[in-house]
Amino acid sequence: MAMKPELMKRMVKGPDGLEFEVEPLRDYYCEAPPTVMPAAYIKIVEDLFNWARAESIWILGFGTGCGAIEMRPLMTPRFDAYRYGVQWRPTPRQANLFIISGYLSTKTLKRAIRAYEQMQNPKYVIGLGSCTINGGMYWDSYNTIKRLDDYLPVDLYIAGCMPRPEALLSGFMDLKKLIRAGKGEGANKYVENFDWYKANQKRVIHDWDMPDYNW
Amino acid sequence: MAHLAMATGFLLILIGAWGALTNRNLLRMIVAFTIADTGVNLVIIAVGYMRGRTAPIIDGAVSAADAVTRIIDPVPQALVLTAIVIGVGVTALMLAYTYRLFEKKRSLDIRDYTDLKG
Amino acid sequence: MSFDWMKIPYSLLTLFIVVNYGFLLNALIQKIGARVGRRHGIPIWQNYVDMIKNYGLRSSITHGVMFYLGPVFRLSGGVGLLLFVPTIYGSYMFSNLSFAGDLILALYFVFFGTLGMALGAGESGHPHAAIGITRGLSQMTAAELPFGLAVFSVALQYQTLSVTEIVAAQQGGILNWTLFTNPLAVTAAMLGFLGSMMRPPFDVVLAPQEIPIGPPTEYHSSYLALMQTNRAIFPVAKIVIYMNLFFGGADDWLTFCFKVFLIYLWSAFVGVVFPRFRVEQSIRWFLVWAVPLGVLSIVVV
Amino acid sequence: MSALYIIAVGLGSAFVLGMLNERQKNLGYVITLAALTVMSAISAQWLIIFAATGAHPIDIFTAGTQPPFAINLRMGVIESALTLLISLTGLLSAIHMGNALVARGRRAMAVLVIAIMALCGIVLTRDIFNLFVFFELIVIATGGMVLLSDDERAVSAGFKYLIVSQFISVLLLIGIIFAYHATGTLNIDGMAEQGASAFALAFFLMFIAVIAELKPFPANGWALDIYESSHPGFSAIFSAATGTAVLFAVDKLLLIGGAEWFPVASGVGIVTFVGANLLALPQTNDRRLLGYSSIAQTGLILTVLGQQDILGQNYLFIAGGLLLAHAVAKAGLYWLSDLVASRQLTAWAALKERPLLVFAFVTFVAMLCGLPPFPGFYAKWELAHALAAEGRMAMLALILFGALLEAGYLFRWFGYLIKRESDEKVVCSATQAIPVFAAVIAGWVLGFVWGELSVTRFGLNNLLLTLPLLFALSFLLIEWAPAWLKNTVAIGGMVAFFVMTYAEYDPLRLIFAVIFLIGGAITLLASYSAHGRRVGFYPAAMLMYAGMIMLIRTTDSFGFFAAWELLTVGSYFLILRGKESEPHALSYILFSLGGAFLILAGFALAASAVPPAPTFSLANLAALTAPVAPWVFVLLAVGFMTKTAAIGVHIWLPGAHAEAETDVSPMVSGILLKAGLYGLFVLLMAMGKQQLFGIELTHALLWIAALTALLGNLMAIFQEDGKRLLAYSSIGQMGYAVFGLALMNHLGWLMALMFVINHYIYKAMLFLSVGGVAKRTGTRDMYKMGGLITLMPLSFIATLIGIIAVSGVPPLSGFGGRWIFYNAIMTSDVRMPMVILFLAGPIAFLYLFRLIYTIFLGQLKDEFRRVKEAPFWIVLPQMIYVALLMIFAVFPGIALRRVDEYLNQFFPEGGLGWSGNEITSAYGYWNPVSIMIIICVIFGVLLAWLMFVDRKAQKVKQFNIVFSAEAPYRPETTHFAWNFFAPYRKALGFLVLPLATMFWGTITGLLHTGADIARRFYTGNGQTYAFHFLLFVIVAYAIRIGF
Repeated sequence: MAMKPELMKRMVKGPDGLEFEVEPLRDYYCEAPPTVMPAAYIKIVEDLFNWARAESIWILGFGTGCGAIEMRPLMTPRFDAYRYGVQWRPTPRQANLFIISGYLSTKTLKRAIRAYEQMQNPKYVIGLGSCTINGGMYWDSYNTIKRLDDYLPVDLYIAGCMPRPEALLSGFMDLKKLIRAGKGEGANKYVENFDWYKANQKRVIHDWDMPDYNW
Repeated sequence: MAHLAMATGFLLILIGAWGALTNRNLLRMIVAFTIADTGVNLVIIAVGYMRGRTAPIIDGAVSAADAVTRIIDPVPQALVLTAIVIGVGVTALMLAYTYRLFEKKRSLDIRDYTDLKG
Repeated sequence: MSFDWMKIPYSLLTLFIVVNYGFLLNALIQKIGARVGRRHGIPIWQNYVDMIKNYGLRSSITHGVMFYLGPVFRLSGGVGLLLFVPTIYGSYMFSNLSFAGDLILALYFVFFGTLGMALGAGESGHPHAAIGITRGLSQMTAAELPFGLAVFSVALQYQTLSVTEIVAAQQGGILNWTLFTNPLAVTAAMLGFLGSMMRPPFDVVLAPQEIPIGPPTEYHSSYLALMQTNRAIFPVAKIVIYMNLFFGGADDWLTFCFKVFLIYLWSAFVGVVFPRFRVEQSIRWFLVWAVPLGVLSIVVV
Repeated sequence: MSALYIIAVGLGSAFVLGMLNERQKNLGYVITLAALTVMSAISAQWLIIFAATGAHPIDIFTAGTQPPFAINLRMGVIESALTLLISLTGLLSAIHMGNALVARGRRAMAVLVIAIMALCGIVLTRDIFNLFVFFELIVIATGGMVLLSDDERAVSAGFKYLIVSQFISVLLLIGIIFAYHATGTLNIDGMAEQGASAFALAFFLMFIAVIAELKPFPANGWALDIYESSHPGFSAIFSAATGTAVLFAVDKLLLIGGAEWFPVASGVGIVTFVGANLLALPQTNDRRLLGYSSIAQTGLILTVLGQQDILGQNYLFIAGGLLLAHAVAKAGLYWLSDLVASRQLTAWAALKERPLLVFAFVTFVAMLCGLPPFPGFYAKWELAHALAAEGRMAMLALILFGALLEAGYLFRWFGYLIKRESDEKVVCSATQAIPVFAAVIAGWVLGFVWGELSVTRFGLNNLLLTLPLLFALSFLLIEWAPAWLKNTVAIGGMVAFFVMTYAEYDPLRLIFAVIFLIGGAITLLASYSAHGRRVGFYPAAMLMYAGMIMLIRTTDSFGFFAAWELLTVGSYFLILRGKESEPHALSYILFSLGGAFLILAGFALAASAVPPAPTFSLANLAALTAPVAPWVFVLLAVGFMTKTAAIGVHIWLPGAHAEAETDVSPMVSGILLKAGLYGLFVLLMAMGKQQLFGIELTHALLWIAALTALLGNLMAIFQEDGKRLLAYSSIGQMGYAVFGLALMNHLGWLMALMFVINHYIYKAMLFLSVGGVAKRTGTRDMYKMGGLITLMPLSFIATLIGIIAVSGVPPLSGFGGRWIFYNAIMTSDVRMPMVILFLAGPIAFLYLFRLIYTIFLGQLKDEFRRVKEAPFWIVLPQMIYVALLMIFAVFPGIALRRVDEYLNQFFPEGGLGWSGNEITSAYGYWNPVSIMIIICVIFGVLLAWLMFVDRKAQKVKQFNIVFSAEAPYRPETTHFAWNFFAPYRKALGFLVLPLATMFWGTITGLLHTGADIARRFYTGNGQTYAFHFLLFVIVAYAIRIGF
């Protein structure tokens, strides 16, 4: 396992002259494991929340592959996804929907995992384009992942190479239905199968240099 | 006569001063100072001199009673004696100094003794 | 000290009205902006949904005590600002808690939320948050200046610092408004107003892609919900001050809504037309264009 | 015993010594000491007789005849004092030079005795030729004594001296003989009766020759070489005793010359004083520096001699005070210099391990600078008043300028002593210690005597009898005690003094008294965190507090000025204790002394305009009228503003406050700055509005204050050093306070007072908390810190409360200040400066946020992961301040209500109304209690709501941030802190160009360059020096004719 030098354990001297050990992965990062977040106790509240979640989809402004280019037209007058309560947020903390827009190289996967884990529960993943389903034209690439589902809990795929913005809009509509039906539980699924996901992730990411869960 | 002495005195003073300021040699400077001292002494004597009077020695020739009208002013003469003594003292001290300086650096040039400055 | 306990429900009523109006107004302004771009934009109720959604998020993290308190400071600032100023002129019911202090209290309480928010964002440890704050604070020093000068000018004009009395002095016809009696001050203040609304050309503070929305970059879930609430209240509360000082105040809620909307629209109008300034550019802009007007208004009044 | 015995004993013992066997060295030494003791005893006996009985001087007729037929000596109170001074200096120097004398043998001892005898002779004789003889004796004796030195260069120095002496004696002799020729007498009094106009040229020659013996600038190169190279014991005599005797000789000659020669003496004196002090600036050799200083001091006294036409009967008090202070201090310093092995000024650092020697040094420096409670202080005071009374302001200005230069190099030297490192050991034998400490004791005794004299003559105050000062000085006696004990005594003393006196203050002064005494005591709590004995801290701190409390208790200008100097000096010592504070402490003391001199000049000018009274009451300032009044106002205001660090004279503050120790910074910032404000209060209370050249001076003050506020704040935001940031912030805050004062209305003053209180509380608190952090982290650079909130939570709370208060955000007390400010400016008729102040306000947020963010928030660095909360004793006062701040925020009326009423006597209009908890003005209203409750309720409700909806928040660590889906590299690169306000620098950075620093830097640079150029004329060549002398004579004559 290749560890970056800045993440290695080291001895540090404090201002009072005493030396002590700093282990960045332990000291800089929260090591708590993620937990399953139960739905609201009262059903009607949860329904309200699900309705709100469906009508307020905040997309993480993060493009992974060539499909990212298809998201931009959604903001334009022609498609205007804002009409449907779909908006873009620049930070994963505030986003609910992560669109993996096309092929995902293993290098990008690490960033995608980090960004996904930094989003708040409940959160949704859309796989955009064939590459996220089976690798698409990169089916035999040494450097991309083939099945997004193995690494992140995908709620919805939008097939095509590339799918047009209309397909995306339609995908959003489908996602809304899923959410409203209370089926958008990818985040909890991720936690429940945490070990499996992590094993899959670590299998392809050889320079794993972050805590298991990026809070 | 008195004016001549006085003029000579001042001339000597100026010569002495000129010599002390222009000669670099310590011994020559000392000589210049003695010349100037002599000039000063001459001036003092000249100031005290009064035409037609005699030396201020009260003896048979001049009685104490008429001393006031007959003798010249004795004070400058007394002063000159003191001045000469002092002049000799200072000259001796300067010579002693010159000896010490020469011992140290084997030089009599005043320009060689400028360690202290500013 | 005798305290009229009815003030509390009255104030809550004001708060309720303003929150709702603010949510709708924000959406409306956003829609207007979208229409300029020939889009439909968000639904008018979108902000409600967003807020419910954010409350509905199940998980949240905290970076520490100040991080936790930041949104509380922020919203307290907004609520306080609203309640320290009488909303409806001549109405005891909607004079809120203005007995606690005059105009100066409101002016300085503006910073309560700003400061708390800055501290909370600071504790997140995110450099972008800090960068955003430095930009915001830097810009604020210049943008508040013309407003401060205008306030001073108006206070001098009416010889009072009480908001109620300033509004009272403007009654009796539109020509009695400060807008017409002291146009220089109003112009200066309205230029300064642009800087405090976080809209283009003065929105480099948030710069969504450069420093992912700056200070609140780490905020989410219920924190964000609180801050959204504040985003509904705060602009309105601030505009209320402008309205009271410069535009004759409001006798009833209808006038209120109308005036607030128009004042808000001014910043939206400028915002959709102009591109973004960098911080030093906006500072210079305020100092060159707005401040001299403010100074002039003080000298002239 | 007759005074003649002084001469007789001197001559006799010299003869006896001459007859001794070469090997009877010890016997010779005993004889020497005995002779000098007898001479001292005779002088002392006469001094006591004259001082006790006030008898007239006694004439001693040598040949039993009246003058002019014989030489007569005169012994009076002055003569006895001077001969005592001379012979005591000789005795102590003999003790000091014991080894050298014994080694050189009887001849050297004889020369010493002769020298002292001759010096006494100069003082005693009334015969002009006798004077010449004694002069020549001194020349010869000096020539001999110079050889005592181990320094080989002394020989050449002695020779140069002899060369010039020859010229001098020629001039003197010619002058004497022609004077005699003209008057027919050699008796000084006889000549004086006839007046010098008949023989002006002759008199000029005599006069200039005697003055030349004072080594006037610039004809003094030879003397400096002597000072530098001869044995310090002799240098002490050369400086203290010779200078004294020659000055008295000049005085006698002035008796002949009469008033028309006074300007010559003054002119030569003042040129010498300023010139020699200027030349002393670039010196690095201690003894040469002392030489320049000696020359300068004699120049000053010569100036005083030249001013005797206006000094009247005070002339002796002034000249004597200056002379004694100079002689005692200079002799002491020369003796002290023998303990230091090498001759660099910096080598004096070796002394710092010896507190007693440091104390001696401080005593001497304070005497030379004319600081209270030494004689020079009283003399300076009276001199300034006398000069001002006669309108000689140019002379006063030159004297003060020279004094400032002198303070500059002396305090720089003291800084070296305290702050530099030296590995040399100081060996102090009893024979070396006795003279030094004799001088120290003499210095303090003289201080007391002059204090008493000042009481009887002028109705001033003997500072050494004032309780606060005695209390401060008493800490010198308990320096052996551990710090905690001294701290307890200090706190106890301050609180007790407050309890004793609090009923005596009016409400305004009560606020200052509370801050100075109780506030000081709270600040001192932090000092419990110090360990060991902390030598030097308590006398300095208590001196400062003593000065401050004396400042507000005094009613006359003298007490005020004395207190001002005391607090300045005390705080200087305190500031100097910081690690890197040497240059900053120096600039502090120079600006402060400069300011103090302006105050002195102002008081002197003011006193000149009112009918003569024993003391000048501060209240009399109100009686002044134009044209004097505005100038007094300017002088005093600028003087006070050096202390409040108004823009332009602010450059001392940041360094001084930042480099000071952790518990000192709050004292000098939170408390000391208020002294300047108090001064301005007093000034404005008495004088009100003044106009100069049509300019309303309070308006000028408004502009200065507003610029100070703006630029102070602006500079604060660009600081990387936390304490510097706070220091610049103080500049800005003082700007606000001065602004309030300058508004000249009821609320303006109330606002200033509000700032006084607030600034004390939050700045002391902030300095303590930042200081505590700096103590724990070992750095003051804020960008090196970060994320300390969890490790130092209490310090964080203090800082948080502090910055909210400073920024003026409700509900904390800073808001009260802002509210009053707005109400105050409503009534002001000037509006433009407010614009600047409006800009300054929000800028405060920038530096405050930077302060708290870069230190406590953001990313925690590796090396600070284990730092602990600041020590208990540093945190405790902070928590007290937090409580005070809260109380004052909610109930400002506690402090302000009475003051508000008090201010009615100055401004009946525009007070506040206090009904219940509500505070009303003519324009608005404000209810601090309601505000606090409302904000707390809103905040509490919302917090409760958030805690309910967000009850499950996961606490994460510092790198759990969204970093564009990347991982941050290291905390150092992730903590955004350095150059925090870069865009602001781009926009407004041009405003913070260090113009003031450049200005003062250029001035000091020019002074040094000038001095360096002048130094080149001191070539070291004896002939050149002789030429200098002749040139000096010619130029002096030319100027004299030109009159």
